[in-house]
Amino acid sequence: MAKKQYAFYPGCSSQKGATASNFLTSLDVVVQKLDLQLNEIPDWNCCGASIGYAEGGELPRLVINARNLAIAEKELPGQDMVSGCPACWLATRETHERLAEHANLLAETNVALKEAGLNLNNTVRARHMTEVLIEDIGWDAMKAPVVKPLDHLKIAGYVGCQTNRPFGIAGESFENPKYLDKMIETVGAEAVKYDQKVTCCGGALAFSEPDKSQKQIRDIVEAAYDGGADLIVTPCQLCQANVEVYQSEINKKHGTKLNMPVVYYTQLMSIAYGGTAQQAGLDGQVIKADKLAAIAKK
Amino acid sequence: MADNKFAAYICSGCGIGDVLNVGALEKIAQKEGKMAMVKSHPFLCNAEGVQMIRDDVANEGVTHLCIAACSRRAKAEAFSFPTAAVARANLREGVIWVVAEGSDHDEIRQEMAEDYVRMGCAEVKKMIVPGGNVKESSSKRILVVGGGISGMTAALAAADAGYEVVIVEKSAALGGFARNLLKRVPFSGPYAEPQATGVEEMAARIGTHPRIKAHLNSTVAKTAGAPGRFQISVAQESGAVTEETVGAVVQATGFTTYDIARLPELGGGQANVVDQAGLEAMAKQANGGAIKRADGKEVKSVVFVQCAGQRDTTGTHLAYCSGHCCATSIKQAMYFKDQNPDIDTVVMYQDLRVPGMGEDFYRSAQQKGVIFTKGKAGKVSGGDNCKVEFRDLILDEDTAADADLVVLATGQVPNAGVDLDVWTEINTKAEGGDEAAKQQRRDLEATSVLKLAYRQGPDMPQFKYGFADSHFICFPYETRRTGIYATGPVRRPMDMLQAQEDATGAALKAIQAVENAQQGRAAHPRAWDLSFPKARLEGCTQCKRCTVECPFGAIDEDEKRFPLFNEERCRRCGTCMGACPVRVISFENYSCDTVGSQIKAVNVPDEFEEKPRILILACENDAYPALDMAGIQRITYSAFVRAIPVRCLGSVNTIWITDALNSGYDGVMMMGCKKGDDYQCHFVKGSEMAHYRMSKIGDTLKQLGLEPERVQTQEVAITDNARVARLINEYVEQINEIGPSPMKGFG
Amino acid sequence: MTAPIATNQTILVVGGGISGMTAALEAAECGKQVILVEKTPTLGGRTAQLYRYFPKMCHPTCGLEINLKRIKGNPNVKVMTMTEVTAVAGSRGNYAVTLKVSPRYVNENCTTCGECAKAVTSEIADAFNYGDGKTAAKLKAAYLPHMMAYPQRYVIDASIAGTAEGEAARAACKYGAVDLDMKEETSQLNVGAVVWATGWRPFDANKIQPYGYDRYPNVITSVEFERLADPRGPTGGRILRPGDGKEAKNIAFIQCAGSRDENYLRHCSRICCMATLKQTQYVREAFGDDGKSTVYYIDIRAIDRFEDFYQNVQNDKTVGFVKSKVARIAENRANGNPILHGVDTEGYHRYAVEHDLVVLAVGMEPEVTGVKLPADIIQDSSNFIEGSKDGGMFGAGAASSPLDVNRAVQSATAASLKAIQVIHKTASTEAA
Amino acid sequence: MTTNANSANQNALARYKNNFLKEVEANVEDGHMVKMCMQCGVCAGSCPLGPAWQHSPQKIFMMIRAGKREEVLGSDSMWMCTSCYNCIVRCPRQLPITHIMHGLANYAHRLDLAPKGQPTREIAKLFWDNLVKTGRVNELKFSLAMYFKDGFGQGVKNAMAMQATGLGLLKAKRLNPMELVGGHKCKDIGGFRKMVAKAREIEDRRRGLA
Repeated sequence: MAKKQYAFYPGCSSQKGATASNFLTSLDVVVQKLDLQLNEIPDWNCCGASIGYAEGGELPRLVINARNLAIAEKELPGQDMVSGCPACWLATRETHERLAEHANLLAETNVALKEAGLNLNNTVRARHMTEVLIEDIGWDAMKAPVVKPLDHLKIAGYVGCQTNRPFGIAGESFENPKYLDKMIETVGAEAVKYDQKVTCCGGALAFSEPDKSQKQIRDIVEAAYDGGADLIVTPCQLCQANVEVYQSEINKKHGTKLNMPVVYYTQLMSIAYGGTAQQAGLDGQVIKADKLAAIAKK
Repeated sequence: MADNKFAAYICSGCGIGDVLNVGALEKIAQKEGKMAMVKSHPFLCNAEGVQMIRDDVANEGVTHLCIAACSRRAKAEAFSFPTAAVARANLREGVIWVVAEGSDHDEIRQEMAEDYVRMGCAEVKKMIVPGGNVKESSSKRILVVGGGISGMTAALAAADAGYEVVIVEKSAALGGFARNLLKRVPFSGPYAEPQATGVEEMAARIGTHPRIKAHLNSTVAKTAGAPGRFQISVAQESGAVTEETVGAVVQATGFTTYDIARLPELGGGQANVVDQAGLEAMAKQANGGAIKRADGKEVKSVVFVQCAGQRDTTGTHLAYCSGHCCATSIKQAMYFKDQNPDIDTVVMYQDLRVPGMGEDFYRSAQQKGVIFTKGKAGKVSGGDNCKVEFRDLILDEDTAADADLVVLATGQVPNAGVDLDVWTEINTKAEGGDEAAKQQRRDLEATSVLKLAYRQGPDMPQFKYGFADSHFICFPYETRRTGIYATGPVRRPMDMLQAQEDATGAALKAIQAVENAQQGRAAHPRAWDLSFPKARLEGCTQCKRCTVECPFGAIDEDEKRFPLFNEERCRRCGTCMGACPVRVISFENYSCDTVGSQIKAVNVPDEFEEKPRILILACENDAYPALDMAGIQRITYSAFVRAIPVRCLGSVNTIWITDALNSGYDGVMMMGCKKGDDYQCHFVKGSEMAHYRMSKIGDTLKQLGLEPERVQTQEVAITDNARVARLINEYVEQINEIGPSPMKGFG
Repeated sequence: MTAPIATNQTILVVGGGISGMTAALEAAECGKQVILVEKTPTLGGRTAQLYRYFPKMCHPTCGLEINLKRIKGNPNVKVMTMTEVTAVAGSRGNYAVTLKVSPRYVNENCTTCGECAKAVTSEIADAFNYGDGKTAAKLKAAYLPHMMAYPQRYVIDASIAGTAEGEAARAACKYGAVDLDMKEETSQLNVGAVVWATGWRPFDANKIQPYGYDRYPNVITSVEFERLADPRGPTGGRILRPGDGKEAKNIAFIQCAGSRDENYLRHCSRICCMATLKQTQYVREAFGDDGKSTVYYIDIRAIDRFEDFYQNVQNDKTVGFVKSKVARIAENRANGNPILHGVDTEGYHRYAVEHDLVVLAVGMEPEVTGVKLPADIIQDSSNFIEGSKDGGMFGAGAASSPLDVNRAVQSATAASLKAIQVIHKTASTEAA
Repeated sequence: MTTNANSANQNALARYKNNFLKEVEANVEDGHMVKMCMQCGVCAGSCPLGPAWQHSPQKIFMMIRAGKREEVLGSDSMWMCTSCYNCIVRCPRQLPITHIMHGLANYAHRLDLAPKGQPTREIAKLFWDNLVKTGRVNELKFSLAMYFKDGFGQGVKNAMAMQATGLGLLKAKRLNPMELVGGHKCKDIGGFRKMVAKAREIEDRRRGLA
């Protein structure tokens, strides 16, 4: 049957040699096994992320996102835009909805887009990769390719903010979304109960307010330990980087012994689907996910 | 009518036959109960059992039935025989379900059952089926006092249901307070904009309504009579007096705004500080244009101070909240915003109270740019530039707001006429011949609204804060003056929407009152009761207790100072019967005899048997059901008690107590409703009266050489099924300690 | 059972709660013919499930006793329980109503002796005690809905109707009251006016995710708390928390749980503030000075003369007030205590407080289960009944607006007269 | 910039007199919703960085209504927003609080009334400039810029402090030294910049910031 086609928006952090590059790596296996085709949006640009607002203001932020939508609309007609990065997804979807709501903003946006020789009819739907997996692929199809169920792995599903709020996955609650736990179970692992599932990691302020953001991280990781987790899994690039790489900092400052691997759901899937540690981008872990790697070797 | 024929029917179902000797019960009914016919049945309440009784009534001329089976609260429909007098001996909930199981209780259980059979037979012998008293001529017209929104609503509601209505309005036009409003708070979706008051339309409909007659510039000069036959003197401003005969009265005399002059600290009396009524006048004058102050200056900024002189804890101003003021201020703020969005409008509140769909109205005001500030106003100064000094409770700072105009949201003060507590005090002095008091009474009565020619005073009794409200949550129209219903803000602070709903309900109650009056039926809570107190005046000592103690003002005094009973005002509680020291007052089916004979029917063992007997007189609405439900839950209590349901503890005549003690009972327990401010007695003072009367019985007890503990009065709620059993057992313990009554054997 | 005779002079009242009983009785006591239908096996509705009333702290069952006595004694009211209105045709003054009557499997022979219940072992959720919620109260599948149930008659739950247990119940009844052959029946009625007193239901607390009613056992609803405080309730009136059965002495009351919230109910449910103030006094009744109640609120809406009740509660040193909509509830895993997180907006103080138990003052929304409103009915944005286009049908009580009992009864009395007006008009036009 | 900011500030003051709420409604993203707040405080309690707030969102809304212009625009509270959107999803009046906070921060920043040296403010600016330069965010350049924003000496300290982290990422091939030369960027960077400039121009004109 024909592959499902999507206009793919990787986002800055997923680029080669960037903090979330291992997400992109691990995505390949998943894409193959699930028969998806991701067509990268030509010459895409940054979404402005969470802190673009201060200097960027409203319209410029809408416009840069509109550019990606406009290109997708033109070059990859009829395809939903899908992004692996919640920030990219949120910014794009927000733009899509805002412009759909306010004709005047759409008009102004197009005046600006014209400068880049583009125009937007705003017909492209912006979606998150998890959305696509759950809604277009479905749980059974996601389970089918599992050849190495992640038995005995205890995993804390960390949803965080932006895949969850303000849009979230249809039918999920903001306070206690269950889809990530379900993904964990789908690949044969156990989802641990802990109470920081949707706590903000403070990623947006990682640089400017390190102490405040690191307090958030510490709460999250310690709760995962309390829940008996071997590792944390997340659908969010910013969360992944933030929660993983600052653990050493926290240990230094507070004498804690945090050493909790943080991986992407796609990494779990690619291992469960029989991918190698390399294919799953596990070499990209700052804190090694050995238990996961071990399963890959089996 | 044929002679009386008495029959007893004993049911052996529901386990009665298993634990009681029904044969023995039959003999008791026959020999001691003197029943002409005694039958037992394994399943008396089923079709066949009931048919058996019906046949006996129809074919055997049975007129009086003692049904010894379950509680009077059970199978009421099955055991209803309208033409016959019926007594229920409660063998199930009253005996087998509450006496501990096991053979060692067989004897006392059987004795208890036999007593209840004796009591049932004794009671029914004294009962007469109330004949009722249908009137040939009884007025079904309804008087509405007050022509405001509430009054007009009540009038139209009753007239549209086919009843003739007479309106008495003191001013020159209908409409009342609402007539002076530009618009009203929305009362239908989408609850976003002020709506037209509709006052003109209502007034117009009334003007042309074939069944409504309106007296303008008129007041009520006198209200005499009773439901179905009220004689109303309507006094015109001109001095002319018209007489109207009506069947019921709706009092819709509304409210007066709290005088802002009493709020100097909030700028009351100063220039450019007005109350909500004042603002309505300004808005009406502006008529959609810019709202101008007295000095002609266009208002560019306005502050609404909520709860002005309301929710006051110092005792200086109104302690209550008037309910409508938050929405009213929102509406008035919209007057400004809708005319010119640039006008600064601030509503300063402590708790914004816009219940239900009012929340939409609140949102709508915010949409329009009305600013809501949670703050407590300290000092308001009027003048050219008004200033409101206040505590901002959110920003946690003392600050001030300048404005061209300040609106004080003051409260509603009911126009309820004379406070009967004050009147009674003066009246007692006056009756004692105090001339000054007589003058005071005249002055006071001049302020009366209804000018009732009632022994108990000229107006409706007032509830909290001078409102003529009902005390009952389940029954907002349970009035203390039968056939007279207060409605609208005279009854309780309220907005127009509630007032209209309330007035429609009041109209229904008035309709009910005229229908009941004509049929000789009691009003709520003993709805449709046909019994009615008869007094043997030849025995009356004119002690006035009945007239004074009647909670409903049903009894006047005739010119010979004898009690004059007004059947249509009577609520059949029996308080008069309980009050009468010479026992000349009785109902056909409830009298000193019906209860007294039961008390005497009980077989009281002598002191050597160590079987005390304790009489329980239980309020039929709360305590008796509680006893019943103890049974339903199979909670056991002592088999030494004998319970008799009474209409109200207020109907308990002390003779019953003395009779009981004289005939050797060891104790008497009275169970009634909660008394005090939050009293739960539906006959107002019954429980309180009983407590009072029993406090007086101490002397009698002394004369008999009895301990005061032998008479106990308890407050029992309907939920007390477990507690009531505990109370009984504790009391039995107490009595056992005191020892048997010395009166035994003398009875 | 078959439907009673009815004509266009008959008033149909739908719903047997206090509003429905009132609407029916007030009309009946005016001499009108009334049919009162109730979908459950008993009259009484939700007020019968309350322990006490504000502000008098008296008992709803006291009024229920009076109303039941009125109904037993009034030949003008015909009561049909376990009956739902499935369709309404026709128009003002002349409606054709279709009723669905579900089998009770117990006939009028029942004496409430209780032998059938003894013969049955399987249990069902005790609806009267909100057994499908946190109280988890159960009762036998052959049951009397509650002590003051009317008609005073047992019910055999459909779940055991065709089973051996059903047979056992039948065999246990000496009076031939258990009739397992009863079938669902449909019947037609002709009436002149309809009063919809279909009442309210507590807002589904599961939807208020930040408060974790679905996750934390010691977070319950205000209606469940009524049953905990009631001596006739599942705990015999002891305030024991569902999590571990421990006494809950330190209780948080969260106002506007669902109400005044565009994510849930856009309206204010009016009664919740007063209900909570009342419930703080249950805590005092149970624990005296050892109890502690904390009320988290946006505005305290103690309207009109209820204000003094509020003032009295404010003077009760066991009761505290925090002007704050609680942001979220977490749980102390160690002791099962809910932890409330939020900010006191009066002066901006942040809190994270533990309580033994949290009571959510859930809002009122119109009851919809078993209620099929005709298209002619006009509803507001929260689906409360405003009236009908043809002016022959009326909302009464909490079906028409979130009201306390006192105002619900007012509303029902008013609706009753409006129905009488319709009857009157029909009669007079027919006469003419 | 500062002179522009100043004149813009003066214009605003003149234009809205002392009606700060109006000013916010006209110039701040979703500012028209500020008036709909009912002071329940759920936003204040929902913010993960709440304890760090000088003023909670609901309090800021009240301050706006009370006309406390300098206090609001000078507050660093808005700069604490992590864009977690907890407040938005819980607000019973459905105020887009996150957007309003972003909008306020942006407006304060553009009028140069925001706290000087507010770290998030500075980093946000660096981030945006970095973005506009290449069309994509160059993480290494961005981080280096970050470390050296307070001057060379401090920069080295910062860099050293974060060394472990940096090395970790380096080892994990998630930080690419090659980024310093070339690296990711949009091909049509010219068009991109023109587009962004245009958007800004339109918005500034609308807000009287031009």
